[in-house]
Amino acid sequence: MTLGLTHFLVLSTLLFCLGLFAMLTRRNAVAILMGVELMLNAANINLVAFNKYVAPGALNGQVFALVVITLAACEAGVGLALVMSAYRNLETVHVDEINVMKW
Amino acid sequence: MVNWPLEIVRAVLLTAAVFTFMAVVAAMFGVLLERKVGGWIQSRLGPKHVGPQGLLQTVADTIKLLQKEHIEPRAADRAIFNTAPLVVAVAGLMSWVVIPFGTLGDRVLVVRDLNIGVVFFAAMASLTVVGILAGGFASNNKYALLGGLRSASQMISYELPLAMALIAVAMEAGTLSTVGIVEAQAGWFGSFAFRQFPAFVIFLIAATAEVNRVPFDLPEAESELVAGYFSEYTGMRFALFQLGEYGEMFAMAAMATTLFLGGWKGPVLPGVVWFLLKMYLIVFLLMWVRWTYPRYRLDQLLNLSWKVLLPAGLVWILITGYRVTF
Amino acid sequence: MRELAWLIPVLPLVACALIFAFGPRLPGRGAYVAIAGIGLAALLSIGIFVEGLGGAKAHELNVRWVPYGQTALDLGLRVDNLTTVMLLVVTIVGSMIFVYSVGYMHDDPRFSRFFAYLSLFAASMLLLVLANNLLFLYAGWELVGLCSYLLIGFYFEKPSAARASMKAFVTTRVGDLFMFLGILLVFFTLGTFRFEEIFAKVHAGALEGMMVGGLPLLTVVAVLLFGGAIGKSAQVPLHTWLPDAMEGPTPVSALIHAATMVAAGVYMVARTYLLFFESPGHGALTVVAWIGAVTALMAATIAVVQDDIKRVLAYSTISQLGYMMLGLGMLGYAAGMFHLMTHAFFKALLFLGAGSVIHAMHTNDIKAMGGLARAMPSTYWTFLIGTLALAGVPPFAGFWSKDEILLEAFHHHRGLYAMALAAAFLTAFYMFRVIFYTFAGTTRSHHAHPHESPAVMTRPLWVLAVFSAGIGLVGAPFLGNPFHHYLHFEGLKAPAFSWGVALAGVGASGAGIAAAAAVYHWKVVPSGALRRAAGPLFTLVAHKYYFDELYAAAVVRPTLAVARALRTFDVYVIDLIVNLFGFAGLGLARLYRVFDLYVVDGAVNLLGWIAQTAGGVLRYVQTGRAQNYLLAIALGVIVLLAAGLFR
Amino acid sequence: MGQLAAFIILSVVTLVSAVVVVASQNIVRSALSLIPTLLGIAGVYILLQAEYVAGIQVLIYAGAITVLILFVIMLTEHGTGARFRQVNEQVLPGTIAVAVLAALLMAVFFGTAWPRAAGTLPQYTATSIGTTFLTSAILVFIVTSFVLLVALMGAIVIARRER
Repeated sequence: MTLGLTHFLVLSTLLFCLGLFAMLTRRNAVAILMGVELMLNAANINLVAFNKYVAPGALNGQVFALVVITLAACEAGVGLALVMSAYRNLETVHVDEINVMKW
Repeated sequence: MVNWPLEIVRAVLLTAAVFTFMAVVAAMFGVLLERKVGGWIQSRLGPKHVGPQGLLQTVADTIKLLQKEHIEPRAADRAIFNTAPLVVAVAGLMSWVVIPFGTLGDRVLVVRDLNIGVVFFAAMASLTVVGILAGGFASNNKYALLGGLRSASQMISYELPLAMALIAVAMEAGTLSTVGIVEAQAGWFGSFAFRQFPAFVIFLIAATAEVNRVPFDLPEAESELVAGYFSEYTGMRFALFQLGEYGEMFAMAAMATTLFLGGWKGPVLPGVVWFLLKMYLIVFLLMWVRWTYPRYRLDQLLNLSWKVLLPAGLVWILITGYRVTF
Repeated sequence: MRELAWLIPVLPLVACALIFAFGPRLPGRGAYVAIAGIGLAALLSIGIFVEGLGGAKAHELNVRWVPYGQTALDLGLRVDNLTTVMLLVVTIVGSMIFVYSVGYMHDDPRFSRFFAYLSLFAASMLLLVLANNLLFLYAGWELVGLCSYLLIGFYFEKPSAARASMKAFVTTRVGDLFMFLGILLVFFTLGTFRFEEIFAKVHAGALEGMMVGGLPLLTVVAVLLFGGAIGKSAQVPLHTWLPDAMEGPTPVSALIHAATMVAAGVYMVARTYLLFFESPGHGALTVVAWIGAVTALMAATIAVVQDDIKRVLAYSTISQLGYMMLGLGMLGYAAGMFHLMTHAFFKALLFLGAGSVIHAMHTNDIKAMGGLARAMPSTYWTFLIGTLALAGVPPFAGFWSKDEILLEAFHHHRGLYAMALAAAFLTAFYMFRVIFYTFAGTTRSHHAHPHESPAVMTRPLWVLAVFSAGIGLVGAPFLGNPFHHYLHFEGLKAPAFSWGVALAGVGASGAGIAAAAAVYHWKVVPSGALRRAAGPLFTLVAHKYYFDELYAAAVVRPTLAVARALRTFDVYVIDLIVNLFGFAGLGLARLYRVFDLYVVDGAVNLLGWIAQTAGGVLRYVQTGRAQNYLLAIALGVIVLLAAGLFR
Repeated sequence: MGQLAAFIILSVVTLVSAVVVVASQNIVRSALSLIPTLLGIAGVYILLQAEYVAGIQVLIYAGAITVLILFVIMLTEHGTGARFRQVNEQVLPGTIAVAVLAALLMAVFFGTAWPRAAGTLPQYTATSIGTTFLTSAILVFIVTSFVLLVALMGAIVIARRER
């Protein structure tokens, strides 16, 4: 059994679902962000793997993986800034406690 | 196709060799050299009694450290506490993977000539931060935590100018491979220390800050924070931190040599000798600075990075890009 | 300089706007602004007049205003010799009166407003004078009427003043109606308002042979236009408003009811003189002449029995306006205009002098005055000069102009000449009656302490006195009658100067003065005996020929009666119908209200309740927690995937 | 065969530390075990002949983002955060949903015959990636730069202490 596309897809699926699980269940906003990072990485694995196994002629998959990494950095920066701001104003980072706008 | 088992065996062997060299020769000699240089600069003798001219002082210190009890604070997070020094040491030593030492016949003496060598180097340098932060946190000691946070913010800040300098050099050389960069420098004035002088300066400053040395050693400012992030570490783990730090410092010096001073190249003498000469020149420079200058304040330090080095690096990249393209 | 003529009405208008906007905060509480406006206009007028002396051509300025079918209505100004003379009169007399008013109105709480009105009046009068078409002449005409209304009623808290202003407005409106009809007739027959085009077409015989109700159209038009002049210039039978208009402040009387506004009628006749001239057999001119003569004589007789100094002057004004009309009607175009000019100066002078006297005595009754000559020398001397000018004593201004009119009358109609001569005699008589009562003898009022008026009032008097004395010389025959050369109607030649007529006129004046002196100074014949001897004639005159009573009986009362009847109809019939509709609407509305409350509102409330309840239930779905929504999304993805897989 | 072994080792490292990331009550451990996860993924990239992406992965993710996350955790959660309940009431439905989703996705992946275009990956990818970025993906490059700039400013504005 040689290494094939499916291996990577399985890995990325599991990673993605773990990230989704974190997003669904964690209360801490930072933990949710980590879940997002996992999901983004899963997507990146897919991008690079498809690039190699489906369209090796061009490097678009890797290029997009790099773009995703960049955007992940942006997302982490802005997201963590929001977390800091929320913590400063509401003294909690638990998303179910940030509910001042709720009815 | 890469032959994986062979590759793994090679990697293990080479790593062992490099570790041995680093741990035994470079780090120990480095510590000794540091103390001797410090002594000379301060008009005193330095270590003198162990071995001839105190040459065995570091060996004695190492033996002492190995014998010491390993203390683990009760409130510490044990797993992280024990892993953190390893991360620092391993990351510091991993930097050496891409350093070419010299030539042996037609072969270049380098662990792996990665085609992303420069990026790899930067990545490893940035990994050290995690170890320091984890160590500072896991100690469950406010001085350690503050030292860790300071150290991390400083290192993150200085990674950017460092990367700028690396990018400028890679642009001029047209490759990310360290061997390729050395090959791109020919002759005395072909070295990037001349052609990339601003990048050289930025690299040296950023490297000094990156390895937490004076005048950027606030994370371990004894007068404020006891000993910074390794306040709680004892024995061999403390030694590992020191090893990682010295390994990192030497790696920076080696990288400076590779990127800016033409690596192993030089007349008459063999390449390895030239390489070591240049590397120790840089190391001596770093020590000289350490024993001469006072410490920066935190805000001055961050301002220097974000308001001076980073814009300067960006501008220099622009200029380099113009020069390379046109 | 004639291109700048448009500035002349604009300057006082700007002054008016400024005073209305900023009022007492302006320098001199607004007076200086007003004086600056009229003064600059006067300077411009003088410049234009000097240009006219140099023989400058008539100048027209036309600005397209409203396109009207084939033709267009133009905003037009015309500067010709007639205009320049009027401009001079209006602006110079006007500026004197403005200056005088600073002193006269000094303590009035509505000082600034007074000057705003004055400026507005000056602007409208100048617009009237400068208009090059009937439409704008009419606009200025009505604006002047409006200002007259505002100024007569300036002391509107006095019921008599309010009534007088109303009377003036309504009476002149009667004349204006005729004038408006005349203007419309001109426009519908000739298709233009512009004087030049009208004259050209009439001259070419455009209206020749056209008849209206058995009369030649041109005559009808001219008489209709003259109707406006009758109203504005207070000719019989619409003269009754002018004496009442004396309720206004004295400078207003001087400005409006002596010098300028009332002259507008005369000016209008002169402006459209060609229409009168061309009417078959000079029919229209004959009407003008007769009305003028009757007015001159009748007003003069009434003036003799008036005791109120301003009313004497008012009737004198009416009489003199009659003179002007007579002059125009007797083909004395230049004579009429000449008299208009001289009269403006000396009548303004007289009114201002009277104002000075009133200012000092706080009464209008000449019988309560006396001996003021010593107390108020400036007023006395200037008033005397004005009186001599009015009486027609050579060489003062009135003599020259009156003599020309008498000359024209003598040449054209002896009957009218006789009436004019009689009027001249009466004029001298009543004016010297005033002099003797007011200035001669000793004061009859014991609680009055007369004093000379301030310089700001006497200086204009002196300026006007100089004009009154000297202006007549521009029409002196032995100087070659330069006025006649400057202003004359094409095709009319003034009759040669006649020593006989002149001596007759001077004789009539002298006789009047002598008679007045005999009755009121030397008291050869006591005035009471004279009054008794006249008997019913005196009663008739004292009641002003019963004109007011006649109007009251013939017009006012029937109108009021009809109005009352209509009111009754309104209140009991129309209002009843309206109220019925109202009640019907109200009843329907009540019905609708019930429907609204219980059916429409019920439906709306039901919907609202449904929405509220549904929202109340559904809001539990809206947790506000993104993780719940994310789970829902994940489940949705699962469902979609499953649907895709197990299709 | 060696490749497969390497893949399995890397996958195990990645997934095990990812599970720690997701499940650990100690939020600091979560963040720290993100590092092996990311390093493992970097290894997977090397297996996929994407060395440059791998280097960037280590540099940006492991070196920068993780440190940032650690920073924020240390500043906000009073240390490990072990005093707080770290999961909400959705654990059970979340677990079931995620499991079902994973199963369905794998079913999709296994059941799909992926096409394969001609061509080989270039040996030295950094240059090619740079070329791609500056030619066909220039718009993406520019937009990404702007997003980065805006995010930088936004983060500063949001995190700045008022007054």
